[in-house]
Amino acid sequence: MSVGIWEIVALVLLVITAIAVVRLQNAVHAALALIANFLVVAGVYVALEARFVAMIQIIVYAGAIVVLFLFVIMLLSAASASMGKDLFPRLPWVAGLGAVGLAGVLLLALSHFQPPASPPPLQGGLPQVLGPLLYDPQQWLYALLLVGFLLLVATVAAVVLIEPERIASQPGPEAPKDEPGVAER
Amino acid sequence: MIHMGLWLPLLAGLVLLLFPSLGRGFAVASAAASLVIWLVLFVGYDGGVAYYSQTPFLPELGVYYSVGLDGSGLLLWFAVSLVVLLGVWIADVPVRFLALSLIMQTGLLGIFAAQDLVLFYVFFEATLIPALLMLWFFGGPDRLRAIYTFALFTLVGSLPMLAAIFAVRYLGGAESFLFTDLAANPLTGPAATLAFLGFLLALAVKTPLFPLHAWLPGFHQQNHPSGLADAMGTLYKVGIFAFFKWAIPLMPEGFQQWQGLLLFLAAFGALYAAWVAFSAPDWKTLLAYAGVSHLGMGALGLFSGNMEGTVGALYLLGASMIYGSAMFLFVGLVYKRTGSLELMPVRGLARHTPALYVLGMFLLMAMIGLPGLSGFPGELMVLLGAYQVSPWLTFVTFVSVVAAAAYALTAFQKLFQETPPRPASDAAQASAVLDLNWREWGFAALTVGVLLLMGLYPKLFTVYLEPLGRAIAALFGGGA
Amino acid sequence: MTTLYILVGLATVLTLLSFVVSREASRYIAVSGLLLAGLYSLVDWGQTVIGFGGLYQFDTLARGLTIVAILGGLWALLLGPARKFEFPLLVLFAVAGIHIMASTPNLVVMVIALEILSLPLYVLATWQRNEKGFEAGLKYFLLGALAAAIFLYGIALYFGATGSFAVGAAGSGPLYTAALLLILTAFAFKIAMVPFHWWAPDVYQGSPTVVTLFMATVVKVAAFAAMLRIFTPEGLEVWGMALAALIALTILFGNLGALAQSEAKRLFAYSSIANAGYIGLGLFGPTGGITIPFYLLSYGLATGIIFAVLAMLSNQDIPLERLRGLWYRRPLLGGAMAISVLSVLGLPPLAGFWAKFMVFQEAALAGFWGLVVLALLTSAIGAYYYLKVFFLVFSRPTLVQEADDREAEAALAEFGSSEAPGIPVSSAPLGLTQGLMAPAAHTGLPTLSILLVALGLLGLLSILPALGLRFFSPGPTTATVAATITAPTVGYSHSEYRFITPNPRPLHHPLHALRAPPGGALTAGSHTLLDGSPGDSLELFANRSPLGLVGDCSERRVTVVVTLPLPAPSCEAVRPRGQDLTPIVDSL
Amino acid sequence: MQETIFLPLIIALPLLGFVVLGLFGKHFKEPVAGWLASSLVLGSFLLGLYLLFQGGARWTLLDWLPGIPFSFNLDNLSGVMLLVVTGVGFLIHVWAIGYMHGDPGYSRFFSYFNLFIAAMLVLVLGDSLPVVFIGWEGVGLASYLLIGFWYNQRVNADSARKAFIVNRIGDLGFLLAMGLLWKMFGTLSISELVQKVEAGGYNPAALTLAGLLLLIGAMGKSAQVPLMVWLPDAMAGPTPVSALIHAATMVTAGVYLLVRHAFMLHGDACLSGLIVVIGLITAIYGALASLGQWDIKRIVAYTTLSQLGFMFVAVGVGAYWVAIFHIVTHAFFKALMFMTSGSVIHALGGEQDVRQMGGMRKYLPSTHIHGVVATLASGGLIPLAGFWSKDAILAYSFAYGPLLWALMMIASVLAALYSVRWYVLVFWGDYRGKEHPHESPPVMLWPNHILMVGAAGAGFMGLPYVIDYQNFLNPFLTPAIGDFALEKLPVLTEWILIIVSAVVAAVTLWWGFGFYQQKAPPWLERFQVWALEGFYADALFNTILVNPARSLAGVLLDADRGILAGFTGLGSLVGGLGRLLASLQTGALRLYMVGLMIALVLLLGWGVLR
Amino acid sequence: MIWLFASALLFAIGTYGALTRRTAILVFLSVELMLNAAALALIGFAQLMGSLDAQVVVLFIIAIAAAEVAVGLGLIVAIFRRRETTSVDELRQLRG
Repeated sequence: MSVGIWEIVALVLLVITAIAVVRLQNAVHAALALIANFLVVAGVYVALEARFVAMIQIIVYAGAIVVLFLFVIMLLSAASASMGKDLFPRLPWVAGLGAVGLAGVLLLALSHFQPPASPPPLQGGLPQVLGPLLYDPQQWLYALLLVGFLLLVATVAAVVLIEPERIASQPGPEAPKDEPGVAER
Repeated sequence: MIHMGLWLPLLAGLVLLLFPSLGRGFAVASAAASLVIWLVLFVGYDGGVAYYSQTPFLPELGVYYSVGLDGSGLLLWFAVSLVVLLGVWIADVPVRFLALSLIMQTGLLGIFAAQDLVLFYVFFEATLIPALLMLWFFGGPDRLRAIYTFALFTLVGSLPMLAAIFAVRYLGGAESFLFTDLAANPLTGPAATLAFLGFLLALAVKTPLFPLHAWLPGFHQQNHPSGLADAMGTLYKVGIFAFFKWAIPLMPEGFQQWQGLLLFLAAFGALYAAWVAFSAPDWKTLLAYAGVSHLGMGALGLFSGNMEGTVGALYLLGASMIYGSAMFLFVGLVYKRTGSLELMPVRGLARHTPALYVLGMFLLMAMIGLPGLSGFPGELMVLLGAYQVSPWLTFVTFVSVVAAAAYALTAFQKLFQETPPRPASDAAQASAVLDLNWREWGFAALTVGVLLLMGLYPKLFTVYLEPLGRAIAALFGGGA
Repeated sequence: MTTLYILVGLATVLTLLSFVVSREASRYIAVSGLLLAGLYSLVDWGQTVIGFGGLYQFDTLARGLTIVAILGGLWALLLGPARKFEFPLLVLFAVAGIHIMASTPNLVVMVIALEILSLPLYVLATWQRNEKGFEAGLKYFLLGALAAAIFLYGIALYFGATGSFAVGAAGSGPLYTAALLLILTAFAFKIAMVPFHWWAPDVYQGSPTVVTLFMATVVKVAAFAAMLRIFTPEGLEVWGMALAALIALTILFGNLGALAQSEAKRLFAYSSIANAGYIGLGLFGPTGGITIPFYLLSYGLATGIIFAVLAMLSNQDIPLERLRGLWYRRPLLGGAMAISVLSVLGLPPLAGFWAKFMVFQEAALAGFWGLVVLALLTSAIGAYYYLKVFFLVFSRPTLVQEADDREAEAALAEFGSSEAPGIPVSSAPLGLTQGLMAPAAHTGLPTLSILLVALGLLGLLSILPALGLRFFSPGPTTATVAATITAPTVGYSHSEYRFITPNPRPLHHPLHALRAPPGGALTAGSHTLLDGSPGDSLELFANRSPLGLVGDCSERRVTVVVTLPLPAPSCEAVRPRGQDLTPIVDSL
Repeated sequence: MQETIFLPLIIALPLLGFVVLGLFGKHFKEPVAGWLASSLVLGSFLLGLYLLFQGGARWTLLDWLPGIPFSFNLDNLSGVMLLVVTGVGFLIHVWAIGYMHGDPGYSRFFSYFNLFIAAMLVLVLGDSLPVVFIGWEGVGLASYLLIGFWYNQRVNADSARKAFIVNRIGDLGFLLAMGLLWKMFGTLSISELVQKVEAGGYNPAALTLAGLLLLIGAMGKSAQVPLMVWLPDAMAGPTPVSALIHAATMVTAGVYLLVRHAFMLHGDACLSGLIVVIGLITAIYGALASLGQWDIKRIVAYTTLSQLGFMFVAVGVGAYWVAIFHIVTHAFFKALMFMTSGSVIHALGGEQDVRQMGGMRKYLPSTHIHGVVATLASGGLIPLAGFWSKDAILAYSFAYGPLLWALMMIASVLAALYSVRWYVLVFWGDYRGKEHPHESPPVMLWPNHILMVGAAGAGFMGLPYVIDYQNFLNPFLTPAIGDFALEKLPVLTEWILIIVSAVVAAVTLWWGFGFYQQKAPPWLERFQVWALEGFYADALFNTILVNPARSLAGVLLDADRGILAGFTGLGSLVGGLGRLLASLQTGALRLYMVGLMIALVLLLGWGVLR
Repeated sequence: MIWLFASALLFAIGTYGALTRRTAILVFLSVELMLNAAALALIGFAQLMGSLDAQVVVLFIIAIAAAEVAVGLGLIVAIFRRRETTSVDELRQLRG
């Protein structure tokens, strides 16, 4: 396997942006670094014949999900909130060691990977080839449906989480009178 | 019949728990019925494991509900049934207490009847529950510590036994946990040594063997002064039986590895406990240590691994269950009269309660192994067996016979004899302390009768114990 | 299939329906939906329903565990009339997630199901809406997300190593090992195995008690369903030691840590950690597919009862002291609590003992003797804190408690209803700090009756554990077949039995001959094989060459005498994972 | 030898008395209980006599315990003992009817008394060692009960307890002997043991050990040095008890046991020598200690010790029939001596200190005559019973060794001295007490009359061969004991010994009679202080055995609590470990994550690098 | 192959971030990085093994990430509303 210059560049970019995500003090910067990282990854996907996935990566992951992060960071004005004294100042060293160890172990495991001699073609990973797989009841339709269900679950869960005051302000009309108690505060 | 005998007490106990108004009469009737059932079983006994029954319980795992009675089972069923009857007959306790005793009776009977190792284990452990409840609900003020000691000793000992149980079957290659299967595939090699250790820990607690006897004094001290719970606890000391029935036949090689240590512990414990008993501050402590001493002697016999020792150990076990329990109940009677169990002040009871005095004398003499009473045949056989293996340890053990006389008679003297140093209000004392009432007379008559029967005609049981002893001896190449 | 449709469909429909129907109505709809799903799980018991190209596989294991999960969900619903309609909805989601997880052999579906199960739980953990609730929720969520990432990475590696997302794909090498260990880590997190357990005590304590009940009883069900499919004994040499190490740490930490606890929910959280370790033992053995569900059921019942009783006391922190005298104040609750505690402790003859017995013997069969001994020793240590609870229940109540009881009774009288507000048996004044959750769960008739039903089930399992075991065993009543093999035996290192069955019975898990030593070579002597049913024929293979039909199990126990021919030339034999012809044992 | 159910019946009769009197004692009016008990003993006596005339009897219950029959055997040896026990026992029973008059525990006393007879008969008749042991401990129990008969006084209860415990030390020897014999021969039946020992094929050293263990048992029961300490204290019981149990019968059980096992002893010079030494020491010790006593019963008790020593010497030198002979004569004269003492005590309202007596010959003429005969028989005046048996012992001692004879001669001198001292202090001089003495009732006199006849004439059944070549007793006993040919002394030597013995005894008695009427010289008083305390044997035992044992018991009790504390400590340790582990649960999310991640790295590292 | 190694690096870096970040939201951000690493690994495998299945699964991963983000951010917002902070170190009421 040859390693071209673009691959080197992309790899360096990937690592730099990733480190930026975990090291930048300003949360907004970190989220932006994550977007950059995702974009690089999307580029890599294209190179790896996964074009549809690359598109989704850009649109959904970088475009929607991480932007949601940015939104929340700003909403909470947590961008560069001073955190006070660090309770565990030596923790980054331990974490660093752990990360290095983890990387080492994973690299070691991956280096044992034996790709098949002649893999079947991927046809660029275009929607035409992914679609039948995704919607075939004998293939991944079940998972797709379940993911839909998962999103429903997530929606309901999120709604429950961020609407806590509903009960306190207006107890449900059918609340039985035998349920005394008030919401806290 | 055997199933009825086994489950009737549980049923009666549960009914009694639900309807306490049925009262003592119900409990007595149940206990008496148990004894009658035992009698029927005894009369119909025809050798071997009789009344054998086997029903799949967890057939996938090789567990069967399998019960049957051999000679040892018969003897110990007798002991249990009799003591429960005596207990519910005599003890002045709340009805729920009686109910718990009945429930515990089923557990004990099951221990002696089980022919499946797992079933045995279940009974062995389940019996703990009523014992704990009795101690908790009716125990003394400092019972919590005693409970934890008791429960944890039991559990820390017996749970590792479960591992050994697995080992016996899976490493031994038996098809099920049935005794017959297991005995046909005895465990050998180093695994046997370790597995035996698993059994050893559990059974040493319940024998009890030195130094795992430490839970016992507290257990007895804190139990209800009526002695009912102590009597049931005495019945629960099934270690010797379990060694005999399970541990040794299933792992003869393992046993041989530990035999030396076991013999030493048994002998040392017997003497040690008797010695300690001499300075016991109260009756319960005294009896606790006395029990340790006697069963140490019994264990010595069993660990000799020959016919005489085995027969002696089993007989001594049965006898000590009866006189030990009766002794606790007797102490309960004393407590009823004096309100205390301490040994220190001289009480001089005999003048007011001659019948109680005589009863006590009988029990005491049975306890210290006076020939002609129930303690002696077992002791003698233990002696004959143990001497063949280790004369010195036998000597050490039987020094406790001397010590037993010392502690027992000293305590007895303080309770009954001499004149209490209370010149005034003596008359009041005399009228306050009553001799036996009719119920207590019944208790005394039955007890003394059994003590004499077992002492004078041991053949009644030993004739059935002998084949068992020979079987044990045959494991080690002895017998013939 | 119907079960899946009912659960997922109902959850979806109810989401919308909740806007129009009353809160209580939606609760009862959820309850009836769960009941219905449970009933449909029972239809065609023993059959395997396969759908979606094999991604959905509803076999006996899945059926049994689904029912356990449904029981847990029903319990939580009946106990906790929450003050938001989402509560039953979230419970329903979680149960659906468990069902999906339990009935799939595909890792991707598993991870999706894991999320379906987890997301509602994160929210439920915060249900209390107080500091502790949020703290619990956030810890659970962040650690859970981390675990999910690990799981996903494990799946990626698994795919790399095997080229498949299906469980049971053959593989070897460090990549395969790493993949399995990453997946193991994720599941170890879910079932709270040390050292991936960190969330459990905090979350159990911070969640409302009803939610804790739900977590304690059903979350393990899902994880173990998946683990049973992923970690089959065939791969023991890959993950065995790792799991053994985790289990050793788990049972030690769980039991020892519990000794130091003074808050009831936290105490039982530690207990739950320890029990996760015990259940894990079942993975080693050949019949874990039966014994682990049994454990989960009996443990679920006992823990369920414990937490139900706790829930009736309070949804907040419950210092152990508040259990004092429960027997005297509320005999039913106290008694149920006491029995359940003893069951969890594993005292015979309660169901907990049988459960422990079963999983321990699995480990023993696999030769993990050290682990078995350790497990038993730690069980004994655990006895201390279980007994602490047990005797607290039976202690005389304090004067203050008695006064509180009177107060509570007065309050009850004031409400004038027996269907009442969960009179806190505790000293907590009514109406204080109940948050979004309804006050301590109802102690009315339905609540008590479900408690009684659970007690009854527990009792049934105690007396007749075989019933429970049968319930989780695939196929109809098994027959016992005994084979007597006469020498010579040299050279027959790869031999197997097969049952030729008239109608193929797919087994999710090869049911080994429980009574033959596992992994041993074919030896002369008597062997007893479990499984097989009346009408089956037994065929013996030696070095993959059939020795012919040697007998049939027309009765419950058949003895066949097998005389082996002279040793055939040895050849490499790898047992195929046959669909129709289920290999029963790969070696005698 | 016939199998007959009458044999156990002999035992059953007194046992019946025990049960009936024990259960329904308070329903019997006073003399009835006594007469009932006495007549039952008489019944046993007659039945035993009858069976003996039939040529002995056996009764066996096979496999009483596995391999151990429950068997009785009435042969000539046990027959003699049976007759002594029931005969003398009957007389003492009757005497006790008078002596125990007015005691609140009257029925109880006779109940115990019958129990004793029953147990003693079991001991005597038992053929299987365990059966013997039943009797052995049974008499111990009866002795315990009777010594402590007046248990309201602490000293009595203490004495009873002491007797029982010391006896148990001996019993331990008996038990171990049974263990050893069973191990060697696989049987405990005496009649089978006889055959097996004769058959040989065993380790003789082991047999010596077995004999030694039996000897320990016998020493306990027969109060030989050093296990003699209980006997003087046993005088705390009522006087009939002392007469029956601690003089006539029970204490001779040890001797009987050894004679029974003569087949084991006779070939063993080492063991026999030991027995001789023990007997000798006991004989001299008892005699010396007796000379310092002031309590009338303790005087007699120590004389019993001394006489038991004589019997042991007889066993040791191999003259087994002589030992039995001495048992018989001793039973008569010592019972007489005790009952005479008892009559005096009775006459003086319970006074036992001889310093408060004196001059009784004037007040109690009949008793005085009993006393004279008892003294002379005990002192060995020819031709009373005591002389002949003692002379036989001396003669065989001479055959054993002249030195032994010389020492035994000293013991005989002392025996004469203590007898006459007792006599003089009680019956001569002036009355020194305050109570008004009164003669005993006929029910107490008549038994003494009969005993007096025995004490005078019983010796003629075992005359030396020079006088009566085939005396009655020796050939009578030989089939039961075994025919161990004893070297007969030359006629002349025998005659010289007889004469020396007779003269020495007579002279000593005469000298003593004079000596003890005078004031004691100072050296004697110093000696008496020592002798009074039994030469501090009790104190010695207390210092080296009893007190250490008692303190050790206390220490052990504390140590036992320590064991529990140890286990509890282990528990707290585990609890502490739990707290330590729980403190890992810091609540800090990041630490949790670190923990999780480190574990993951380790796990993966192990998996990948493996 | 190189992308597989890259995914391992990303995963490790994400782990580092999850461990060191003191704000909940940034911890979560790091976890996203880890999810992304898993996706990258799958795509890498897909290319090397010629499997479209893996690409499909990456789509699911993205969906899962979306679902998690919805709940996670909701949770963080809810906590912030109540406590005015998102520091994870301050949540230490539950311990022991």
